[in-house]
Amino acid sequence: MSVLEAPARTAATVNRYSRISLGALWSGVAVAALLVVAPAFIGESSINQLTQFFSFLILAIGWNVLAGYGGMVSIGQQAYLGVASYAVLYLSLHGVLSWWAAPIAIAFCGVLSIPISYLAFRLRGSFFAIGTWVIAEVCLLVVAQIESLGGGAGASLNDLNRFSPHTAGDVTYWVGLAIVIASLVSVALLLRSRVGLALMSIRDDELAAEATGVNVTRIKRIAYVLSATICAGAGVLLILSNLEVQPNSSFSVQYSAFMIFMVLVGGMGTFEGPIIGAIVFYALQQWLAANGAWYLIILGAVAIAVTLWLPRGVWGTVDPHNRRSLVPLRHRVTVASHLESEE
Amino acid sequence: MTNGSLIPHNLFEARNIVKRIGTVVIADGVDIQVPAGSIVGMIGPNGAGKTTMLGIFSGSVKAQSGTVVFQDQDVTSLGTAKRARLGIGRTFQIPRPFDKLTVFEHALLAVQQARKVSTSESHERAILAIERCGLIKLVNTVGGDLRLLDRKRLEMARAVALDPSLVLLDEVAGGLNNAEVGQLIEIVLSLRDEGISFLWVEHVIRALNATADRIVCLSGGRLIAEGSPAEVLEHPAVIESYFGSPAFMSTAS
Amino acid sequence: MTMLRLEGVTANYGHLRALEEMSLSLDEGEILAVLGANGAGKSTLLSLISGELKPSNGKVFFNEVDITHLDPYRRVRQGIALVPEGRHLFASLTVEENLLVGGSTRRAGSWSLDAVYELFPFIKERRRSRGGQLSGGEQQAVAIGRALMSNPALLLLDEVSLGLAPVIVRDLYVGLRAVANEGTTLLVVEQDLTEALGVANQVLCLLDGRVVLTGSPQTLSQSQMMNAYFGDGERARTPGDR
Amino acid sequence: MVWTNAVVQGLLLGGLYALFSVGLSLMFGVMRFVNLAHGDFSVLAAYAAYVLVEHAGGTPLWTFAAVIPLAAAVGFVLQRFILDRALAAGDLSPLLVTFGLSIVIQSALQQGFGANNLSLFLGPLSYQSWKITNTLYLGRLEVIVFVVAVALISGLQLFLARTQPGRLLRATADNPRAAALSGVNPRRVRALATAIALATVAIGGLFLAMRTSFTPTSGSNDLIFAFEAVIIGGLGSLWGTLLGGLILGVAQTVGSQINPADGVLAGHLVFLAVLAYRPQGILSQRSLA
Repeated sequence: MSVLEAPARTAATVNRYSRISLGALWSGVAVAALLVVAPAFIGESSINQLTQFFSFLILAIGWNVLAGYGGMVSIGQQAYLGVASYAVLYLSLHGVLSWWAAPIAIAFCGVLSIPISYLAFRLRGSFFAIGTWVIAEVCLLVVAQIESLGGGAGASLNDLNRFSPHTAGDVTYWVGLAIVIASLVSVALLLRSRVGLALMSIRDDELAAEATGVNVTRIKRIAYVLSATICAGAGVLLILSNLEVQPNSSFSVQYSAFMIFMVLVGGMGTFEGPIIGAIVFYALQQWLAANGAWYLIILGAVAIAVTLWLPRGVWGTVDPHNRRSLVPLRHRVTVASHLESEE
Repeated sequence: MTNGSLIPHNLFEARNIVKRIGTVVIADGVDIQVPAGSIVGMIGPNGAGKTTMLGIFSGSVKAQSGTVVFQDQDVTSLGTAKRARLGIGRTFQIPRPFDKLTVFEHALLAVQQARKVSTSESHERAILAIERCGLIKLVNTVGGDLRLLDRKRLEMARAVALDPSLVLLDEVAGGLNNAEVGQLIEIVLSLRDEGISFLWVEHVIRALNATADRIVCLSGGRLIAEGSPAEVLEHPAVIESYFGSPAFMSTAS
Repeated sequence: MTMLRLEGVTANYGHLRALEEMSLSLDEGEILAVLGANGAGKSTLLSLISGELKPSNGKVFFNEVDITHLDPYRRVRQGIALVPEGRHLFASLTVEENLLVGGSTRRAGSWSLDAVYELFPFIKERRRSRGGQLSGGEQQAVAIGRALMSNPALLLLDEVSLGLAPVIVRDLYVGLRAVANEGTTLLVVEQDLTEALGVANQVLCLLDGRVVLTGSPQTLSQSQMMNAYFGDGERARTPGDR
Repeated sequence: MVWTNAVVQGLLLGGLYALFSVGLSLMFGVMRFVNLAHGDFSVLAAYAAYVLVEHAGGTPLWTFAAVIPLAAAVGFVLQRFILDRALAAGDLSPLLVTFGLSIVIQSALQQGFGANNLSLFLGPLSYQSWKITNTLYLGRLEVIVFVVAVALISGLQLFLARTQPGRLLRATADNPRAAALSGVNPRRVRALATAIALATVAIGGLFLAMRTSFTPTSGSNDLIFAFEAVIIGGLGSLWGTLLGGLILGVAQTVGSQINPADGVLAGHLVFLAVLAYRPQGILSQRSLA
């Protein structure tokens, strides 16, 4: 008989939902429901702005999975963003309605990221960061040579023209909302699962995780693939809302800057961080957009300042030990008190 | 544990381990056996390479040559994680808790890596491991908030939660006071009684004195003594390896 | 004259309390051997004096100047040099380059390349070899030489004999005696008691972060030191009485 | 014969790439992180030279005298006030901070100068060439740049190998703890490494601006090429870096020969191939110099 099959002396129950997380969960459901019906109440331009916001939010969620939980700083996730945009274009040119092309494009990026991970995982730390960037550049240069997809000049997505701009905007909005929800839910489910616990252990101490039996490379690969898949969601949403693609902008390293900014400001390695970061980023962008490059200067400066003086970001500072998590990721154990006193 | 008349079954065996780091010889043909159900202590002067040896046994360090056998299976080429899942737990000399995970989550992680069981059973197993290591009151505390003794207990709980047959202990008694060492000894003995074997590297001699069935002394890449705690600690070669040449023993007294 | 003084120093390594309320004073020209088992706090003590570790409480004085918060490289310039455990040579630099780096502080004194080569003649032949290619004994000699190049007033030595053959240890200690004869104050952390006690004129035993025994090698008995090393009387207990 | 020409032009270009790389690998050796704003500093230097020539006139050649010390000073200050702090803040911090710095520099240049292509024009020297055979011409400027770049790398190699500051740099790269225990001021060594890195990359930036052109965002490519040269050549050896630069340069020009749009891509592919088959680089050594 092994140690762990002996009868327990302690009666304990494990609860995963705290009052905060249950409240947050229901508020989340309520917000989602409101957002679903929002097009009936608010104007077209607001809807388009929300779609724009969704694409940034998705990027932040995707980058956080990789860097925040997996400890891998990539500056090449725009590879999946660009490939996903172009996959939608390709499918639409071959008769698939763009909205239906979205899930296919996202899945394609997820699969593509598996072989790429074998190459990228040969590098660590700083080298991984630039290595992923080079891979993104290769994707850019290859895509720019495919004449049927518009080459270096880019192309327009025309198959949604047969719908009214209003309808197209609303459907794209819903697609974006679906991707946001799917991303958040998949990250939450991942983090609640065995893989998620292993991922958080790697985040805290890779060596100790390995000694506890965690297959570190496999778990990191899962994080990488999920991150790629989510970033692809942002790429899909960008082409659906902009209705055009151009290699230099679809594969722009600037998206990495945005991702890093949002996650750093919100709080790396927290579930809530990317959401807060995306809101801050979007607000900054709205506020400063008229000032041209100034907004990027401020963005960079804030990123530097946050790294140096607020390294845990907003949420990490509010909740340094991840105790008040808004999502039910944690395990709360209640020990029967009369038995506990025997210890 | 008595070495009765039957040949004891070896749970773990390291054969002819050779390891050099640069010009330093850690092991030059070392053999170590851990019989099932026993506690084997490993001592040796500072810098003898005991922690490196534990690394070779747990899979985090590659030896130049030699074979590591666990439960009659050659595990030499397997990595740390694989060996952990097979049932070799280890603790770290300087505790390495997961700062943001609770004690329960530490144990749960190990349970989940070791085998696939239902959610409720995995929770029970995690609680058991925590209970066995005397951490139940801190079950919801995150690793980053624990004191040293509790960190050491957490190291043990994390290893025990793997449901291991063998646990490699690296100086768990170091830095603890007498009473705390006493508590630790009790934990180890009760785990041994429940079927876990230990290979224990330790400088706190009294901990090994109270627990070990057998002690080996590693020095200069070789096992210079092997036997019961009393035999090994009185062994002239051991005393020399700790205190220099025996000349000191005669002149200073 | 007191050269080094620790006043009620407490130090922690992470969550581990490594030294507790420790006081110590060392006079110029003294040779102090610090004994104790692993984890007793010997290396912590050296880190505190070399400046790599800052105490959570208490003060460190050198020549009656408070150096508690001085960085290690500044202490070298003040005349405190540490030969770290495990030698830590610059692996890709040659023996001579290792020594020259040690001499970068340009403190005044009698040590030079030639003087070091004279002290340890066997490393002179290897002066063009890289640090990573040396044997353990040669590395240790270079590490001591590198520290001497800064012309220290106080030389700290951490486990000089570790992993070395007795004959090499003897050679190294011959050199260290010569260093001491030049008037350099030595603080030796060592487990080879024969050599350490042969050179020391003061002994200090640490157990669990506290000083448990002090005296001169002549006045302390073997059993006193053994008890101080392993903890009070524990070693005498026979196994099996669990 | 076109292939010979491509290879020779690639070698000339590669010497320049190697000059971009040495600072990157020097900083990595001492501080174990890759400065993601490395390329942007080369562009910043080019703009500084451009402004100087606009205001003071003359040939851009004289601006070396002003820009090199300026870049070294910027490196010193950058290290003291930003990077040292980032190094103390955690493993990922230097990476994130230098990426933020990269965005700031690129955007500030964009704000100040617009997105136009600029160049440092050297007059006839820019287009004169030596004729070797009927199909092989060597641009005078290209040759001069190559020779100077290789001379600078050799000089830096000598500096690291033979001088006391060079030794202290290598000692710190080898074992920072032992260096501090030998009385070496780690902050000063780090500042020296960054000052040298920025000075060399500034020289590279000026040369590149004389050979071709620059924009506010061209630093990204400079960084990637520098990084690729370091990885291809193998970390830790300046000669390896030079070899890596030459291989990258040749890959790019030969690639362009196959298809004019494929030059950069060919360089990336060589890099990825090295990564896949020989991730430690072609000449790899554990130490600096």
